[in-house]
Amino acid sequence: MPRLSMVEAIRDAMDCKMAEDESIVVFGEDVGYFGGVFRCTEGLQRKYGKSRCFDAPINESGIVGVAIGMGAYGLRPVAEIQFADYVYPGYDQIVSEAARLRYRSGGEFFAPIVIRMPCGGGIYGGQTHSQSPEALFTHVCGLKTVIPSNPYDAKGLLIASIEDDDPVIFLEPKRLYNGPFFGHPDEPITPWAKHPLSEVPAGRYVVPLGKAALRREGKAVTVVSYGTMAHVAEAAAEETGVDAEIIDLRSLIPLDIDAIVGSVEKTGRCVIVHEATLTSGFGAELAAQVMERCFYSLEAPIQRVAGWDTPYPHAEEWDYFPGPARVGRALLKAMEA
Amino acid sequence: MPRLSMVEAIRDAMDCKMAEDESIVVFGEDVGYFGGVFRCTEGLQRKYGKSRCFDAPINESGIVGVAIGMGAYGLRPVAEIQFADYVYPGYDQIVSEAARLRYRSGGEFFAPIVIRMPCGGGIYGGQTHSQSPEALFTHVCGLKTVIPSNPYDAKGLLIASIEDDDPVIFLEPKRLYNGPFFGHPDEPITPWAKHPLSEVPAGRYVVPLGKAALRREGKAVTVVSYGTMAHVAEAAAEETGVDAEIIDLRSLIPLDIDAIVGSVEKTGRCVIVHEATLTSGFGAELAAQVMERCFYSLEAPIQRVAGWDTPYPHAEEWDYFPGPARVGRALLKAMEA
Amino acid sequence: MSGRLSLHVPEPSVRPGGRPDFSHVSVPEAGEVPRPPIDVNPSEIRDFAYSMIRVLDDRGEAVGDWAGPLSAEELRKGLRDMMLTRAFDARMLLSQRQGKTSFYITSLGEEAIACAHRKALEPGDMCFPTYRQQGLLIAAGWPLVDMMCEIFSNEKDRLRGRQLPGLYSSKEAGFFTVSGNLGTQYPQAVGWAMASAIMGDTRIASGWIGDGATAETDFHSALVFASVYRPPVILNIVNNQWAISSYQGIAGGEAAKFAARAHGYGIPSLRVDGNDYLAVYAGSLWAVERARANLGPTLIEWVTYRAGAHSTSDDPSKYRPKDEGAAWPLGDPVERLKTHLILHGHWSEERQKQMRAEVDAEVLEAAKEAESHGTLHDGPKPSPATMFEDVYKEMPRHLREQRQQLGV
Amino acid sequence: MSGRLSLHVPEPSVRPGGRPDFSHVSVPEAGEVPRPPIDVNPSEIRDFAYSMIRVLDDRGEAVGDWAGPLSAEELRKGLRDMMLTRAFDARMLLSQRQGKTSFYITSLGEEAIACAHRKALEPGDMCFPTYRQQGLLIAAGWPLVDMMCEIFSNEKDRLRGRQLPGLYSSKEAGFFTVSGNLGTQYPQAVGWAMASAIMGDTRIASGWIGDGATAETDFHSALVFASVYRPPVILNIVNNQWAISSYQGIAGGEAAKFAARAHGYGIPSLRVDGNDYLAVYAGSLWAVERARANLGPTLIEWVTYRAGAHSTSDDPSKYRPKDEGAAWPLGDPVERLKTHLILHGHWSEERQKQMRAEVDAEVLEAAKEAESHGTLHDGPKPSPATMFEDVYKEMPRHLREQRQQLGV
Ligand SMILES: Cc1ncc(C[n+]2csc(CCOP(=O)(O)OP(=O)(O)O)c2C)c(N)n1
Ligand SMILES: Cc1ncc(C[n+]2csc(CCOP(=O)(O)OP(=O)(O)O)c2C)c(N)n1
Ligand SMILES: [Mg+2]
Ligand SMILES: [Mg+2]
Repeated sequence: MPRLSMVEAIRDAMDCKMAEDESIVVFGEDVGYFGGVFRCTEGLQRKYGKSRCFDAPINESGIVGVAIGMGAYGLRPVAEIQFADYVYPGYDQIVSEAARLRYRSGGEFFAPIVIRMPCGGGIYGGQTHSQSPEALFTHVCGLKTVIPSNPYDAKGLLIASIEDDDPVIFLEPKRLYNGPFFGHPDEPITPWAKHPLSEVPAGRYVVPLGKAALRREGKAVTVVSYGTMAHVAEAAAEETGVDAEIIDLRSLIPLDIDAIVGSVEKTGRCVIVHEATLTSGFGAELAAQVMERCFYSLEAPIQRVAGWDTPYPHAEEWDYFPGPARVGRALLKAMEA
Repeated sequence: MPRLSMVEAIRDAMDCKMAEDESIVVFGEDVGYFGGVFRCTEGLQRKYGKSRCFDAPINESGIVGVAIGMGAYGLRPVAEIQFADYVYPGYDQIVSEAARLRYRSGGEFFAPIVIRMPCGGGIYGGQTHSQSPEALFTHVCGLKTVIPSNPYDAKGLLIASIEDDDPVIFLEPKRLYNGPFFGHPDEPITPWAKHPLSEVPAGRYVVPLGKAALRREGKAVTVVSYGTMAHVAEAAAEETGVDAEIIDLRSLIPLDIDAIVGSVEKTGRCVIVHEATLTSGFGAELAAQVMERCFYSLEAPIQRVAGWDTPYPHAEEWDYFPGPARVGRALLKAMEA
Repeated sequence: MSGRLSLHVPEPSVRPGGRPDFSHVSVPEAGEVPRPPIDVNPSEIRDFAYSMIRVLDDRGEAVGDWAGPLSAEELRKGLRDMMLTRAFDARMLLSQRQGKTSFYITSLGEEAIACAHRKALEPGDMCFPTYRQQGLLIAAGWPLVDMMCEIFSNEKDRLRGRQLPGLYSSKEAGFFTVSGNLGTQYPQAVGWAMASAIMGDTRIASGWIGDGATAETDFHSALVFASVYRPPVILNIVNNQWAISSYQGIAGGEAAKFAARAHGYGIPSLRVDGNDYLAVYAGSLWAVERARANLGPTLIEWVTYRAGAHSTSDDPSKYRPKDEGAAWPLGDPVERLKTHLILHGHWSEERQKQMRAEVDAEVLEAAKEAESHGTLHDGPKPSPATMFEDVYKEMPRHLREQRQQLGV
Repeated sequence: MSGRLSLHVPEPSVRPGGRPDFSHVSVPEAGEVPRPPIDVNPSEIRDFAYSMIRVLDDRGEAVGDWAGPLSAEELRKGLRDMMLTRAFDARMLLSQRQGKTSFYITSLGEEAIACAHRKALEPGDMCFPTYRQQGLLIAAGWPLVDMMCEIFSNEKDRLRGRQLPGLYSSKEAGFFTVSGNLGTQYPQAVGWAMASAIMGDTRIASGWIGDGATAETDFHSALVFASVYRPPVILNIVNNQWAISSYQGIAGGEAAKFAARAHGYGIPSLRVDGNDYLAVYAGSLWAVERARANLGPTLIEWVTYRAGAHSTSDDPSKYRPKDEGAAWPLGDPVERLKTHLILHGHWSEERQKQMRAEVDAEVLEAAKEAESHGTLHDGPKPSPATMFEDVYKEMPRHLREQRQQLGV
């Protein structure tokens, strides 16, 4: 089976769908001739022509707005926002329009669009190249929100998202683009090729939205995570020796609540990990649901490990990042109680 | 003591601050000559002149953007967004700029601005005149988020917000503008004048940000709420006879966690009520914090009562609104466990 | 060093209590502006933005290059469309006053724009309207009953009571679901047109925005994308002089003509008498032909006056003289087309009266039928269970749970 | 019915492997454009947007109305500012390659714009720059060491390591905190200028944006508010032909000149040779005088070429010919000013060489000092505890708790 990096897997997903469905168009800032600042669309313009893969003006609101119009026409646009930190100008079109079209038109119009964007820190990108805004989308009904953590899932989830008739926010942890990351910035970068989840089948396959993956079985505590943090959680479990069960959500909305509840009922303990700022992050929703649904199984308070409630700093990147040490402390604390 | 409606109290706050501080300017769509579609700025242009109270172009992003520039200059702009549902075009300026200015400039520049906006449903406003987007602000560090539930608080909180050197999102439950509302749309509207909290002192006073109010003492269950829902919760307690202690947060960030924890430790039970959609709403953060901090005092799962995860419909308004019946059921359920 | 700075805050020429004054609105003679070929270089018609295309002169004669080929039959149909729209508005305004719905927005005085524009489009084209383009649906022959059911949020409302009255959706009629958010549909129209171009289709899009909403950022997005990709889209600005209480000067209309906005994007633009059915049709057709011939976007500023209140929630006497509408120099679109038809012997005051009665009756009958399916607070309504549908294509588990909680 | 539609996707005239071609850039003679009075009616100078204000001709002579009153002394200072900026950029680029910081953006080829513009401003005025206006700080005499400490995110970084390298803030130098988000500062500049007007002050604002970022919605917001309230603001567009890999045609520059964007808002605009120090100064001064005299905003398109990479993360050889910069018809700003000074006997190649050595030494010395306070991965840094400061004016309880959790 071919071994792909996450960038390659994402590109492969688009390539594979563009080949079979001419209603798929790909655009965004620098995605055409150049192939995207992270190279996710490299070669697509050459292969499918300028009307199906092209550069967009630097206007995120326009990018989303025209994508909605294209979607209403019957295309399936896949738009790239260069960094998730720059999605906010397009937020109104996403929230007020993409997410509402089907509802307000009684199903006549809808926006089968995917909005891809790199998220998360770890590349010294400072506060405007490091954000994880997923909770700003999970609060908005009508949207689906997806975050892969590895090449296999990235391709399968992106294909599922492209085929989905609802608008999908597709967050790509940029620190994972070219290799897994366990939260140790000083260790040399290992390429994806050495990781089993870089085995990516050729051609079309889907990883369904709303199905979590079990990354590690364990009996002591359930860790709910996604994106980069799924790997960091694994590292924390190894390093602390806590027998943690690690769930990688893959899609936040729809949420695989059964997988979470099943695990917490077994372990009686729960740690939630994400990179986004803590307050009102998606971890709050997860904690609330676990508490509501597993109240009588919980033996200890649910711990949340998250980015601090500050902007993502540049030099203090690794003080900000919720790395394996912090996750490990939470695991131990969850076990203490 | 004069009795004021919420509209009058809000206007009085601006009037009183504009009279004593010439750096305060008020603007927004239709707020100048006309005095605002809800009349909150009526008379201010006549009194303070066109350069201190004026109409703005219909461009929420520009409204916030120029307010930030004014704030950086040294003014204290109070900008009105006509409906909270229309704040999204201004979301980027709020999130990426107002909230970040102080941090990224090491304290050199900051945005002492207040962004007022009517929120919530109850006036048959449909999906674009009914939203409660507070959670989209509470997730953004650097912002303060305030929601008054009565004239006295509205004036005192607005004055505190205007005097605050950080950007404040000031949400005004429009259904409360002209009278309290207990969630019974069929009952005749009672004016504020009959409510004790319409007694509003003349002149300057502040209700500090970050201090919750106890609306009702009780021993059986703690209800955490804010805005319109503080009144609905009172009605639900009366109607069910549950001895509920009702906390009206008044400001969400900063949060008066002590008030909540103190009460939940006493009652052992907690119901969280808001009008915004449930998933990733501010109730999730509240539930998570209560669970984290009061785990060993909790005798039953925390209940959340909130707007459904759908857009706010027009005709089905009262099926959507989390009225006293639904809150009451949650109170009883919290008591059952 | 010069003196101190001061803020300029634009102010309409007159406020309540004052005498209406439109001396700032210059009204060129009908026929003055030539009709260029559709492949004209935009730079050659920049002066169009500072003039006004008018066909009907003061006597009601159709003059100049833009005087079009519409038959008397077609013009009578146009007159009827406008009158039907006006009657529909009047009735729905009354229904709102009677509590049968929560809210209503009329298009009084602006009927020519939507009705004549619609006539220039083909089936399959798509409009992205604001809340004040009901004329597009009516001129397309869309059933009044269907529109009213939406207004009454009743059991036959295809939008299931979800939307504010007047925010219709009809894919079949080429009428995109109206947003309550201003401006958002403008870039969507551009995107729809881009899709048509990408697919090598022949369909075109028509986007709509008000003078006030041109200030919105989406306006710029639409123009930038239209400028870059040259899709087949018509970008309509309905300049009816007022937003809610703020006049067009607060949107920048004092400093420049809205039509001139297009110049910075290399998009050709027209400025047209919006109360002149013939001019609206002719201007629309020119833009339609351009778009269809793959020549790209056209921006059109329709100059008109909002003769009624902004909506049923508004009282315009608070911010403008009550009699301002009567002083509006471009007159009333229904009157002007009527005069033209009479001048040419194609119509009479008598037949006008008759048609008035006819459209009133048609509206009344439709209202009766619609009301039989329920009004906002009375009679059959959409089931609350439907509230959870259409959030997603398939109802996810959390919404199924919430529906159960509601017990429906 | 015509043929089928197709999408137009603009494409630069040449791609890697091709011969650089700037035949589409028309370069008018220096001195061709007259200098109007500052209170000119904007409608009278619309043609300026389609021409170019140039002072230095091919020989280096200063010609025409805009040839200004700068003394030889001032011009030598201008030359030095540009050379210092260039040396600073070169050194910081090297530091980034050496791993002393994460990222850097040079302003190679665009030095005249920031340096000469700064000269036209007064203390107290406020610039709202992008990341490519370091010349504003350098020409203002702001300490290089302070700038470098920011770039190295070291213990003396006043921004405490929080910001990306080059996103300076200096209230004292009239340099607003640079945002990583494109365009956002443009309406802020307008708001700052509105505040100055509201307070009856005399200070003016200068906002900055790139050709690519004019597509952002904030661009429109700024122009709308500037059009309506006429505040004392200069709206600069630095058209350096490229965004990252996309050329100015993708921002609409193929369809129209960016300077023409102003026309739709009734804002006067200039289009100026941005590689001509004298023209930049003269154009800036005209706008400054207008603003200061309460005549309102001016938009200026500075025509230039981004001679370097977009940033250290970019490799321009992937999307444009390597030698494109050499073919740029407006030449190099340092060379052109040098030639002018030499032509008039105010300068020599010898002194030029000397100055080059001088600025290199100045930069090197500053770098040494800055490095002694630490670099990104080496030496003293800001304390992680500061990470929790300045989120709010006073640290709220939840941040105090989080700081404790971090254990700092
Ligand atoms: C984004 C947004 N901001 C504000 C509003 C509130 N609003 C509704 S209509 C209106 C005035 C619009 O004026 P104009 O664009 O001229 O259209 P007209 O009503 O005259 O047809 C305003 C401010 C809104 N609906 N959406
Ligand atoms: C809102 C936003 N979108 C995208 C980006 C990513 N980005 C950074 S610089 C750049 C190109 C800007 O080009 P231009 O405005 O021409 O300025 P220049 O770099 O040429 O000075 C892009 C797309 C950003 N920083 N902010
Ligand atoms: Mg209008
Ligand atoms: Mg550029």
